[in-house]
Amino acid sequence: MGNTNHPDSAALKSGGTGNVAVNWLRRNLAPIIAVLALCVALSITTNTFLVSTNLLSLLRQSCVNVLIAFGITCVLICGGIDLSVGSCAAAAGVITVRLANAGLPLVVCILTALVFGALLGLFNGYVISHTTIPPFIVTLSTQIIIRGVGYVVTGGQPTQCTNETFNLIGTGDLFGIPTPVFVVAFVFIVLFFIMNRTGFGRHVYATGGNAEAAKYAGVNTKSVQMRVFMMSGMLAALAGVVLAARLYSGQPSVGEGFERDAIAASVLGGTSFNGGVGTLGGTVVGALIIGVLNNGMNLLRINSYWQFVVRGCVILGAVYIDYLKKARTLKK
Amino acid sequence: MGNTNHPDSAALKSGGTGNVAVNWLRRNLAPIIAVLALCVALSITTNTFLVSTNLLSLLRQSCVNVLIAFGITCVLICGGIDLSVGSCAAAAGVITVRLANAGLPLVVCILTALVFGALLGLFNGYVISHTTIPPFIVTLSTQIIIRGVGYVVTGGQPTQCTNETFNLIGTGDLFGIPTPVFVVAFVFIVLFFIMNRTGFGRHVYATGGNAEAAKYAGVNTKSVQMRVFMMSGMLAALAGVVLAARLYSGQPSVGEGFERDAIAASVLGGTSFNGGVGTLGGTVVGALIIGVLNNGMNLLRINSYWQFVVRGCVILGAVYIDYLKKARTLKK
Amino acid sequence: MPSEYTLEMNNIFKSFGSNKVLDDVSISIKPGEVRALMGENGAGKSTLMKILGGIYHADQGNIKIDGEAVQINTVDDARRNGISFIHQEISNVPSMTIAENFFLGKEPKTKAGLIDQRKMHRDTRAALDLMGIDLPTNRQITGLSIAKQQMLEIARAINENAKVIIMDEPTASLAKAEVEDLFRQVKMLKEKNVAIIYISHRMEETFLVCDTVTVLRDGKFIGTKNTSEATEKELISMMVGRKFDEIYGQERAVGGETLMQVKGLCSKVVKDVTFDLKKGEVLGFAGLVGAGRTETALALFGIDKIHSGEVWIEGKKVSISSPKEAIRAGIALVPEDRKGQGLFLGHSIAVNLTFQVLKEFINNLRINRKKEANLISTYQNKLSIRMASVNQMVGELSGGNQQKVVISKWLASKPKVLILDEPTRGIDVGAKAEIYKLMSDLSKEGVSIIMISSELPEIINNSSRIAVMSEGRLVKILDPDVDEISQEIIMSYAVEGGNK
Amino acid sequence: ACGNSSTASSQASAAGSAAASAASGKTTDKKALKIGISVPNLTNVFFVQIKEGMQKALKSPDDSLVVMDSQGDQNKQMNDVIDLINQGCNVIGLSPINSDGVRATLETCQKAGVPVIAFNVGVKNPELVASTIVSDNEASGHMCAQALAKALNNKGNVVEITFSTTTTCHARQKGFEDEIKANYPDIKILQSKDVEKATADYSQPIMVDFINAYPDLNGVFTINDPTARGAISALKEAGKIKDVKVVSVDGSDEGKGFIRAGEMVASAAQDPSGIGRTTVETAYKLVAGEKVEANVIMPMSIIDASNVG
Ligand SMILES: Nc1ncnc2c1ncn2[C@@H]1O[C@H](COP(=O)(O)OP(=O)(O)OP(=O)(O)O)[C@@H](O)[C@H]1O
Ligand SMILES: Nc1ncnc2c1ncn2[C@@H]1O[C@H](COP(=O)(O)OP(=O)(O)OP(=O)(O)O)[C@@H](O)[C@H]1O
Ligand SMILES: [Mg+2]
Ligand SMILES: [Mg+2]
Repeated sequence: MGNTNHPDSAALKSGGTGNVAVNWLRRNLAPIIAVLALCVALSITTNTFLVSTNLLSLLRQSCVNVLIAFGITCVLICGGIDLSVGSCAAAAGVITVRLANAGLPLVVCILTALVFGALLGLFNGYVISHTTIPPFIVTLSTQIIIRGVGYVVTGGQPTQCTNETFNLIGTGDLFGIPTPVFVVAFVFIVLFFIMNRTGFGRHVYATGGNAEAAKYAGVNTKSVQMRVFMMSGMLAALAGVVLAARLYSGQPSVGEGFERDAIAASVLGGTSFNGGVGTLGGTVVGALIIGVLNNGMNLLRINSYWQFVVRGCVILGAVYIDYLKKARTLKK
Repeated sequence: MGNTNHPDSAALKSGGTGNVAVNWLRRNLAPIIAVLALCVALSITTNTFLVSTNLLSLLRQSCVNVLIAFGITCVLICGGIDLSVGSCAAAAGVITVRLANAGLPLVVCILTALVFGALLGLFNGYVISHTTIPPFIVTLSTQIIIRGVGYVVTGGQPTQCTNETFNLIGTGDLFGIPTPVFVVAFVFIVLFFIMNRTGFGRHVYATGGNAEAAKYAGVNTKSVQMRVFMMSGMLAALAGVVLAARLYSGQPSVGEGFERDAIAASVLGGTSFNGGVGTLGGTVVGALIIGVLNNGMNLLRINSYWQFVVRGCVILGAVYIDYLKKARTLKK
Repeated sequence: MPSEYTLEMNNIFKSFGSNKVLDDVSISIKPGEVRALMGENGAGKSTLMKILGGIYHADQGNIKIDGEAVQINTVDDARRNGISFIHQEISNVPSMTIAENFFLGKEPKTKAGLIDQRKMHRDTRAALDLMGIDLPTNRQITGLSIAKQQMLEIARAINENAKVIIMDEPTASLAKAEVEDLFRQVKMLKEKNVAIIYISHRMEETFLVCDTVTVLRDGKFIGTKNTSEATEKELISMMVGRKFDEIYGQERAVGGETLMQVKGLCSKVVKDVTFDLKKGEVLGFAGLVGAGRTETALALFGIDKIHSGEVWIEGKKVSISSPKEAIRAGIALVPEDRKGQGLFLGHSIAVNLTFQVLKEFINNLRINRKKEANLISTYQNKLSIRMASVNQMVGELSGGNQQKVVISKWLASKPKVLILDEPTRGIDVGAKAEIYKLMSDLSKEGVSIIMISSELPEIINNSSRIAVMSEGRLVKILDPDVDEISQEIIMSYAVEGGNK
Repeated sequence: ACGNSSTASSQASAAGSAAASAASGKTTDKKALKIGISVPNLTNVFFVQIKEGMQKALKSPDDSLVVMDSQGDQNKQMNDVIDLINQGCNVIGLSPINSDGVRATLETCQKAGVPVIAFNVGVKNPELVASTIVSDNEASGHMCAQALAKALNNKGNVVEITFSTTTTCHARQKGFEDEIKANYPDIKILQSKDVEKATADYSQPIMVDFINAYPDLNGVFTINDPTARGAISALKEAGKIKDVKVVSVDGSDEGKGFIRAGEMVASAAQDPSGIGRTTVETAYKLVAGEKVEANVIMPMSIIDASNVG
């Protein structure tokens, strides 16, 4: 079902021919047009959309989803799926806040949370790569387990953060730009190099594209899978840290359904469910579609019930248009 | 990732060798032992488990999940996934109750709900079979859309059912056995024959096992996919009817996460995520594991936070044991 | 200690579970030697090579390169020791570019530790040019024909500057022209003192390019011979373990009255194909790779859309827009990709065998087990499929036996027209002979066969008439009663047809 | 208390009347109390406090309290209650997820001869329960409206963050809107929006959008303390925490924290530990065979800077 490698969507056409950016633009035309069209429509229909504060907070809003979606994108490219990101984010937030309240230096708190995410991801990746249990089941299980552990440890209660510096990570500004945007930009650059300019990155694409061939070419596919799930765990943990900073507290109950939004962002941005295909830039665009859509519907005062309907239709519609475009290229 | 055809799990070993039931038992040994072990442990540690009222209510409780899991099993066997079942069940419950309150004969109400489920499934199946959009995305979108439509139509509020006969479908007993159990038994028999004793059933297995080969064998794989999703939609709708009857009301907000429990039941019962492999009997066993586990944890008074942890561990553990068993058979 | 051998593999043992696949096998190869490795399907050839390539580990035994014992635990170890591998199954990542596939697992790095894109593309370009492959290095693999992909794999392996190159059935999906390209490369490598291990089921290739030949049977070493001293018959009897007369022993089928007429068939690739098929004949389809033979079959079988043209069977016009309709019209297709298109690998032989005739024993929600068992045993015996039981998974069978299962599956549906697309690809001599025999028997029973094959001897020896295709057109039908037939003549039509 | 709970009826209308008659401790406990409790959502602070209130009210080590969390799932609540009966609880206390849907469960309890106390949320069929101990959610909405109006000097623009598919929350919203409409003509409700989940991570983005959509915003009503957390975070982030007044329902420790920090005007407090205590006390009476009050309305109070302590 739905097994095709879209010939024009490989993220890998770098090198050799001219402009990488142009290629990327061409490949992601559909989502980019979608997000621009949404923006134009909202700028016309509302006078509150095209306002710098609104746009900036839209960016800030999207950051948590983008961070998680980066991890999901890498996992999807590698042929997997990760449903544990929401629980991981919640747990990481709790960890950071508790440590920060205990007076530890912020760097230590955040690193500890990241290590937690990495270990969770490592566990997922280890089980997935060393058995034939599908990633869906493994990460669904860890999702439930980590959620439970979070509740057990906290007694279900949020922890208010008393460290004001920490909160700035989520709520602060730098040169008028929200801090989380810098976090995302930094992560994007690092990941971009990892995915596009290192052997490991190529191996992720290869493992997702054809694991057998990758193995025959000497790629240690198990290690690649483990490292990708580790990345996803770490990114989810980072998202949890940013979220906790925005909420001024570590909350064990947040993050439910985060994987859903992140998957939607990845897929809207052209990442394939069959592995081997996807770009981080596309994911940013996908997350922006979701962000602009939610923001716009609120500004347009669309009834909350109808928002569900619109959101579902937009996801399906966008993916369908992308499919049509690819089907046409295929025919040519 | 996790791409293997477990050699001993094909559901199609009919023909040639003797006893189908024995074969089935052998294939599903791990989950059957799991459920029996759980039962024995609970009978020893509590004096409330092995009591007919408890066992009967355990059965009644599992029925909704089993019905949905039947649909999910068929969809998984066909190589797909269906996330829209929860919303579908909620909407079907609302439809039935509203029609029943309007004074229509019960049969008409229920049939209307089933037709609704079938149409939703048909839509899912149509899009999935005629495009390359992954089932995950299509059914995620319809999940959101139908949930929204349900809220819009009902204003988000439940509708109390005034038809007492209808409520009996969920809460009644027949010869001391809960009515929903009869519904499940009836559905099981019908589905068992469809999946094992018709060409269509074999085509479902074939489509999930190797869609390309099925196409080359003259199977209209698109039609098979559409019909399977239709079945899943109808079964979810039926589950929604039973649930509404148990709750004496049609509620637009029920059913979130139903797909998760149903997938867990299917997978615990040996259905493969890669398609082509699975049995309805296994799914019943899988759903019983989940039912007994939840019941048992309640009887053992396990803290609700810890219940998450235990549930996640049991799912992962059971799937892991199954994997070990299969890996061993493979080696032999 | 310098050794006269580039490669020595000594006393290799390997079992998968209780299945002993290699049993004390030793081979040694000198620099510049081309060694053929022959044996029936499942003899253990690929397994032996995968041990050398670092994909499997031997249970026992040692490997020496240039006289020095080496440990090969990973693909990387193999590569470092100068071993490169063309796998039997095409193994590339379709969503990645040619250059990226070329350097997968050995990406060149810049000083900063990032991938050196420029070097990657430059080197790939050079390697492609050497093989005469005219494709941009940043093109994705997706959409390339199997033959092209195979050529790329060959270029990739050759490019590694290896001491030992393993070629596991490199020509299975190549036609003559490409095979010649490959042989030229083999000669060049030989001059550079590279040792080559060459696995093929095509006997004439063995004699053409190999210096020596080692035969394996059931995982045991049977013997090594110089090709100059060996005969075909000798090798075959070494492989099958008994005297073997002739592969092409069958008398040629002669057609009767016209059964099927194809008039002006056009599809996305096929242009204006017209031919008649007689009852009980074997119509061979020859042509270069990409000539459109498979596409003709796909159009006739309703998988590719027919844009225009008519198909008549037994004087009646039939419309074919889906495989179902083709099957109803009496057409069966044994596809070229056995595993991908022909079989449900995760299901039992029984299920596969009976798939086309479910109606005969499943009706009204009842399965007639007796009838089912009868059907299964009929075809089990008819084709002498070697298996543990009918409940064995098809995926566990050797290639030849898998092919027999596919053919049986279709025979059960009692077709009037049986299309066989590359029916003997990757199949050992014994199984080949059995399939030829089967074709002959079927045509005697009145089944008309269309056989698509890239092996010219197979075409020439089994066909009643030979249709030659070139660039989507059917350029000539050669009739032995009228025309002279030889490999050269067929090739000239296959090539010239395209020049018109 | 709105986590994932839902009720249709709020039969008691008078706010803050009729405190439960303090249970007389003089009952002669021949039989140990084994009370089974089913709550909709133990990850909501409110229910955790109810549970703690119940634990404190237990009198003897022989008495036991079994609490089950139905995680917002009507179906699971029914299953849980049946499990409680099956393990021999002699009183069931439940906070229905849905007042209609719980009837089947109540009938099962009746058949099994186990008396039921409905707490926090009433049931549609009060004849099936021995006692109903509720606080008035609509009243809490009224209180919030009054508190907000006072903070805004009876004038301004407000928005609501709601969860209308859940009926307790629906009642609060209704109370709030009714009060504003009836008594504060100068306060305008600009927009209300449902959260997908009644947690901070889902309410925050909505508040952010409200802030941008309505630069002249003066107040916000949120249906529980966790959603208030999201709104407050958004306001702090935008630097508007001083300009926009927040009111909420629950009066949980989290909410009290906000009030102390000056981030929230008021939270309409139900008395969770009081509800818990009263429930257990009623249960003791039932076990002892004493008469219990059919309807207990727990006092609601508004917590603000003056009384947060
Ligand atoms: N991964 C594996 N697990 C179990 N059995 C295997 C595996 N790989 C190969 N075998 C078995 O080992 C035997 C030898 O297989 P191998 O692929 O080496 O044969 P071959 O000589 O290359 O045959 P062919 O000509 O068909 O390629 C076969 O019986 C095969 O079924
Ligand atoms: N899926 C496809 N999409 C587009 N073009 C295709 C596809 N498959 C095949 N082609 C093109 O169709 C033409 C004929 O294909 P094909 O290689 O199947 O011919 P053939 O004569 O059967 O050769 P072979 O020896 O490989 O079977 C080629 O030009 C090929 O590139
Ligand atoms: Mg081989
Ligand atoms: Mg072909």
